[in-house]
Amino acid sequence: MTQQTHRPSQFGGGSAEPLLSVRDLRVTFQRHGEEAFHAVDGVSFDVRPGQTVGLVGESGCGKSVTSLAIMGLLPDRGNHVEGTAVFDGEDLLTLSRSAMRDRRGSDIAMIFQDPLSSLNPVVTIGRQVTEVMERHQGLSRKEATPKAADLLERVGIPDPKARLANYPHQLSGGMRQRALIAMALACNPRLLIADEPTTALDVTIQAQILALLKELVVDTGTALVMITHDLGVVAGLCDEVNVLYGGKVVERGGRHGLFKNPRHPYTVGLLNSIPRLDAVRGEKLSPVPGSVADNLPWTSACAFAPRCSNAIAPCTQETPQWDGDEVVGFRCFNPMGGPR
Amino acid sequence: MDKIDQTDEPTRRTSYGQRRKDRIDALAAASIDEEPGISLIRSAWKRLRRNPIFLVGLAITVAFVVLAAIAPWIAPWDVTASPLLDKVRPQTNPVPGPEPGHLLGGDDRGRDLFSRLLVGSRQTLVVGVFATLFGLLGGLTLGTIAGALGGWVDSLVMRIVDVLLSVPSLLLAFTVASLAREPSQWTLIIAIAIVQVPIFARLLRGAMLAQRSSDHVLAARSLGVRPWAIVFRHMLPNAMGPVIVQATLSLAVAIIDAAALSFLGLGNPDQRQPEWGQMLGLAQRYISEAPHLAFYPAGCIIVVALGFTLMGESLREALDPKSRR
Amino acid sequence: MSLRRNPATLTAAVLAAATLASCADSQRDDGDGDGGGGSDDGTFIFGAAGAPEMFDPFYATDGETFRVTRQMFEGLVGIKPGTAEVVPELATEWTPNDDGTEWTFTLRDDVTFHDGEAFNAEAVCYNFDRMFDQNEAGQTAGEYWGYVMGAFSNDAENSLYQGCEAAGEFEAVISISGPTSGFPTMLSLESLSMQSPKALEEGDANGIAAEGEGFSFPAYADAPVGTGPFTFGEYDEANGTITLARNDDYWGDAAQTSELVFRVIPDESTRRQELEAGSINGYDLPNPVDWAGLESDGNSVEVRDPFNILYLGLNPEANPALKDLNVRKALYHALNRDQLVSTQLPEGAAVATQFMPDTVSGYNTTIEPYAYDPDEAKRLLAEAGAEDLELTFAYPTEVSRPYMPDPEKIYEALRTDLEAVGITVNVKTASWNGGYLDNVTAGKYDAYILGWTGDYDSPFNFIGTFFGNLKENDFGTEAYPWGKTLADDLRAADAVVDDAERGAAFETLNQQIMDEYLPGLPISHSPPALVVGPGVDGVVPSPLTAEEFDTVTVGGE
Amino acid sequence: MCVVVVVLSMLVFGWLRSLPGGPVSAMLGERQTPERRAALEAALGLDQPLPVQYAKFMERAVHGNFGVSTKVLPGEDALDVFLSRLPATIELSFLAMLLAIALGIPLGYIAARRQGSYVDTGAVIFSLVGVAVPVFFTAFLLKYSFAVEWNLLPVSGRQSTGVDATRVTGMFVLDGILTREWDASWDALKHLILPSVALATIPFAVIFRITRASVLDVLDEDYVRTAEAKGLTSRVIRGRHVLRNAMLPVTTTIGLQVGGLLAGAVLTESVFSFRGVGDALATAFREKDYPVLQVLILAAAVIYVLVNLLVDIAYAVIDPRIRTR
Repeated sequence: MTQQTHRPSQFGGGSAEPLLSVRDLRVTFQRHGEEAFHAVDGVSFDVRPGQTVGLVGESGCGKSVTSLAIMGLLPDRGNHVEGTAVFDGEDLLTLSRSAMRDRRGSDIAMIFQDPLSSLNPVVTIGRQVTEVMERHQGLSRKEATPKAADLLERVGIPDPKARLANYPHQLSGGMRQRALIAMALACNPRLLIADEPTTALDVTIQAQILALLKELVVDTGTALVMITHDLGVVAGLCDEVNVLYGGKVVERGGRHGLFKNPRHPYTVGLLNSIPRLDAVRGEKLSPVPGSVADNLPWTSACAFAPRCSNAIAPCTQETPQWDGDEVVGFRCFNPMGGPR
Repeated sequence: MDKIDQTDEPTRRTSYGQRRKDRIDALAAASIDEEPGISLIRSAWKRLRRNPIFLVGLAITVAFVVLAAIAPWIAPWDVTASPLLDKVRPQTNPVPGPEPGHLLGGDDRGRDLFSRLLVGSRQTLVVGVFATLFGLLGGLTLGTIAGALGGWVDSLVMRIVDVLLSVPSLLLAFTVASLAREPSQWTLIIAIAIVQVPIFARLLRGAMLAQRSSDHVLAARSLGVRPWAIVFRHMLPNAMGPVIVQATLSLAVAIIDAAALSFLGLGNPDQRQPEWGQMLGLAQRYISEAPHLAFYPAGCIIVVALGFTLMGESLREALDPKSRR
Repeated sequence: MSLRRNPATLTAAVLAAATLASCADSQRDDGDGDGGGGSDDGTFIFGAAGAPEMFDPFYATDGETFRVTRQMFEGLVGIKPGTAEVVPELATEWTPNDDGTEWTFTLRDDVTFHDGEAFNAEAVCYNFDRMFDQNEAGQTAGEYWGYVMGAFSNDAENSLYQGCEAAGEFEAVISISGPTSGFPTMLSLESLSMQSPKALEEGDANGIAAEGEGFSFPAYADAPVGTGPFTFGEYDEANGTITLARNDDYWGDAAQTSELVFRVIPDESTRRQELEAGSINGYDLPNPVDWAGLESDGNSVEVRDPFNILYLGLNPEANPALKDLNVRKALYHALNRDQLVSTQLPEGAAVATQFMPDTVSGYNTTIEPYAYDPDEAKRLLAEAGAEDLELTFAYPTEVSRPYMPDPEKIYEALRTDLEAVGITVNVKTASWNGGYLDNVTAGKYDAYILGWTGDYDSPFNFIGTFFGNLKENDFGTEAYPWGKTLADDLRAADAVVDDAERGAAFETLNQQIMDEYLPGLPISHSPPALVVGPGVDGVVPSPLTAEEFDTVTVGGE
Repeated sequence: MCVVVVVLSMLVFGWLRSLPGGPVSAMLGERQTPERRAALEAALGLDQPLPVQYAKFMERAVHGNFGVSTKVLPGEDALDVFLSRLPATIELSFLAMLLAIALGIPLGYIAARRQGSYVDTGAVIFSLVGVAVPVFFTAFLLKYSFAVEWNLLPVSGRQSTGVDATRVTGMFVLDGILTREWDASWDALKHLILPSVALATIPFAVIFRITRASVLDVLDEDYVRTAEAKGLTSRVIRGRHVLRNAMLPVTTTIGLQVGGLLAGAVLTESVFSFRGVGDALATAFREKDYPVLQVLILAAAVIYVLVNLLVDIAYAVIDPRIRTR
């Protein structure tokens, strides 16, 4: 694996120092007596202030584990995390538990996939919003309540004061996700990680939520890490896209470059699986065949080889190396398309 | 996994008054697996093999069953004979102590205690197995009828089952046993079996219902397989996983309940063929002077019940989709 | 020593009675030493196996109730402590008329009831009339009266009791329908105790009613007033304790302890543990298994003389093979009763030779026990053509009686013996209250174990109960050719006025029963025991299990 | 509910009358002859046809008269007998439940937090042993060691004889506090310790296991991860997010355990001669006190239903999904 050297980004977000710099992150799951499983296998990427970075891939590619590892939310036991995730000069992975707790919710916030299950069913929305402020801003509950109402209003929840007393089950799916976003934004975090924030929602709501996120990011200058399996989501939102497969970044590029000229066959496969309105009637969507269960080990092959339509002999014999830098690049013996 | 969690969700919210039923239903739900049958058992076994709790339970159970099987041949004395009767004196020596040839001494009739404990495992196993078997058969009949027919039959049967479930089990067994005109080992077995019926009925019915709409049953139905053939060839075999778990747990409960009933004097009146629960019941008289007479059978009951419980609980955990992560 | 029913020995009787009374007195004196007075002399706490039904002995039926009421009530005649003999109590002497139908009782003149009412002949007659004059519920609840007197005022002709008259302030005359061995001994029954007329009146003592399955008792039943050495204190139902206080105005020697407490502890082993923990001072019927252990822990086990009989009942109506005397004899020879007594019954138990213990008048000392002889048994069975005899043989569960501390074990021993001579035994059982007795009386069992504890010293109370009622007895004697003869002979013997003659008649009957009839197989007599903790003195064990606790002292440390 | 009680009363009534023996046997003992039995049955109305008896029973019951006890407390109305025994059992069950909750919930939480650790495995095995040991044997062992061998606590009963105590509620510990008779209260408490510990083993095992399973479920829930992502303190996460949700099924379980407690109380109270409802039930069974049995069984059913109703209400209070539906 090539060691990547730092170089300012050329996509959006200016040229500031990275807010979050993940280097060679590895997460290994090992259950007692079972074979070790590398869920994340040497992932590196940067996020600069105000920038929106996408982590894209099928389920099981390691994108969620990456975000949980950065947040320090992986289960206590049964896993092993290596590498660094420097945030604002501090390596989050080596921070003490309590220091990490202080960061979470205030500097770094996270939005989860399923808004219903991510909200505590027996605690009111208001309380779930105010508790973040109580914790990180030292406000009393009384002081925090009007602020919570403001927040709800900001994320587009009508009649926010009444909603504060509601329980999650009394809200619609979209409202719940908005409430969850409100909680994440409560302490004006500098980095927001959104893990499939729209997957569990109806299509129309999806668009609203994406629009809301985009708006908020622009308004507040918050950096956003967008985790999704849906390149369509990425297309409208992200400055930089990282395509993950089998725990490794297999392709990276700016939004436009990647969509225009995908190099890795997997990226191509993902792009082809997006339903298009302009597609010819009767033309079938072409998802990537097979499943992650067919993966080969990265140590002696390209994990994607068994599913790859473009596979050649070396694909099953050697580990493909990173071809490119920390801004653009891919990992393939037989890339698609021509050089950019 | 997420899918199963979600189907579970409404159950947990609506029938909030009935956790016991939920537990049974959750177990029943374990029978709907993507790949029913052998692979389920194989994957469960893979997990179990490394579970020390299961292994201890298995070891105890196997030892118990083997002992029960060979007891009459390895017991040093005839359990009905009273070789130590001459030494029994109601006041000075009510229970003869250990001596060469009699490892644990004798009981109040001068019979060899060690032999009786050994052979007692047999009757205990018989009581446990038959009580569970009868309970299972009853539950099977009710559950199959309810689960296979559905509709008002289902409602009716389940209403009865729920009423039975709501009565504290020991009280029910106590009641049934005292109803018997002439107590015998079989009244004991039936009393305990009746307690098990509603549990198995609910379990099987749950498993059946879950499968009625499952793909392989729908497939069989669309192929025109006769309904009862579907029930017996497709639905029942797939419901066996949870049933085996519950049966293992029931064996433990049956043995403990038998002991409790014997303690209350509702056990087998013929004390010639030893049975642990009955031995414990009879030993109450000597509790001050010869507590060991009670301790040995009690210890045996506890160890065996523990064996079945450990095994059953770990089986249940292995089959529970929620604990598979 | 049976002296008191023959007019010819009237004087002797009076003299003897007086002597006995003084004996009893002197015994009391012996125990008196340091006691007396109204001071606090400690509390005697007795562990009872069950709660009393209520406190009016007339309606009581069980031993736990009588044990409590016995301390508060006295009858016209009493029992000499430690024996089954009748001695004067509230009456100092009694004389029958010539045909034994009118009995004049001379009463003590120094007795008052706990409520201050005077005890006199009127009070006596009030009591008898009260007992006689029962409503329908009272007639069934007043079981002992029905049992000894036969009937109540609504059926006066059939009643043994005919009337009571106050001949003087302290002289009461009681008329009975005819002589019987039971009178006046039966007046020692706890149920027939003397109670305060005023309290009976005020508490509406006869206002018993049947309500549902049970009787609801009048107020008096919770506030009994007698003449005895203890007065009623309180019944703390929640804690299961009954407290009695010393009667400081007692006519005799005052009780040695100032308080007497009965604490209900149903579980036997718990009673023993409580005794060892020192929270009770004694309890009844300790498990024979525990006797040695109790003694070695410093308690004293008081073994009573056996006044009971355990028998193996046979029912020829259920199994016709039993009609053959040889079969019954064969069964008897098959039983190793010596071994049973030595290995299963407490010390002091004895092999029975007849249907009554030797303390009862009419006991025949010449009867030899049937020998244990399995070969003879087999021979007799073969002779009767009953080698393949099958016997439905039952025992009761959930019960322990003075004559059978552990029915199961006794049964097991008997069963083993019977099987040893080739008899096939079908084991049957039922719980004591759950059908066993019903099945015995209904003749459902070929053979069963049962027994009897005497109510008072009377042979008829034993064998009369067993065989005296031809139509209804557990032995099915009606099926035998001699059944009626036996019943008639028993009644005739009971009506003999002369004690000696009557005794002889019963001795003959006992011989006949064992040799010629053998309706059942008498097994053994077991001594019930009573245990008291260290420092407790003065308990006089009674064969009738009728101990009075006024002589008990609870020594200190 | 009324319908259930009436139907149950009919069943209980019919069932009791179908038992052999009965109160008459209990009253007469050896003195029983068919003649005397018939007389007593006639006096008590037991000779009439069952429907007539039942009609009479219902007629009285409507007037608040449930028939008088024949043996437990002869002459008293069966309902009064039950009510007079109830405080003792409430006291006992309350303390037992308190112990079970105080131990079961924290231990269940800790075990779940450290799933798979030695603490967890140990606690699980301990709870399973608790299930395997018959409750009467636990009671006996406790009594034997703490009361008899080491003489630390009283052997049996509710209060020592000679303790001066005023009765107010019938719950002796409470009475002592109300009347400021501290000695009486302390003495009563000492009598309560062993029985309640023995009785607590039944609900403890269940509460522990449900808490553990429930906490495990909740720990896996997304909202706990959300709470962690908010950087909340572990105290807030534990209390507001984990326990508050995990307690929902535990609450139901606690309600369901009341039935089990009643059955356990029969055994525990007899071992400790503790004069509560369980002891009355055992005595009533032994002595065939039908009126008392009827009332006790019906009361048990009513209590069971009431407690479950309370649990449902409690459930609604802590679970807004039900409250605000």
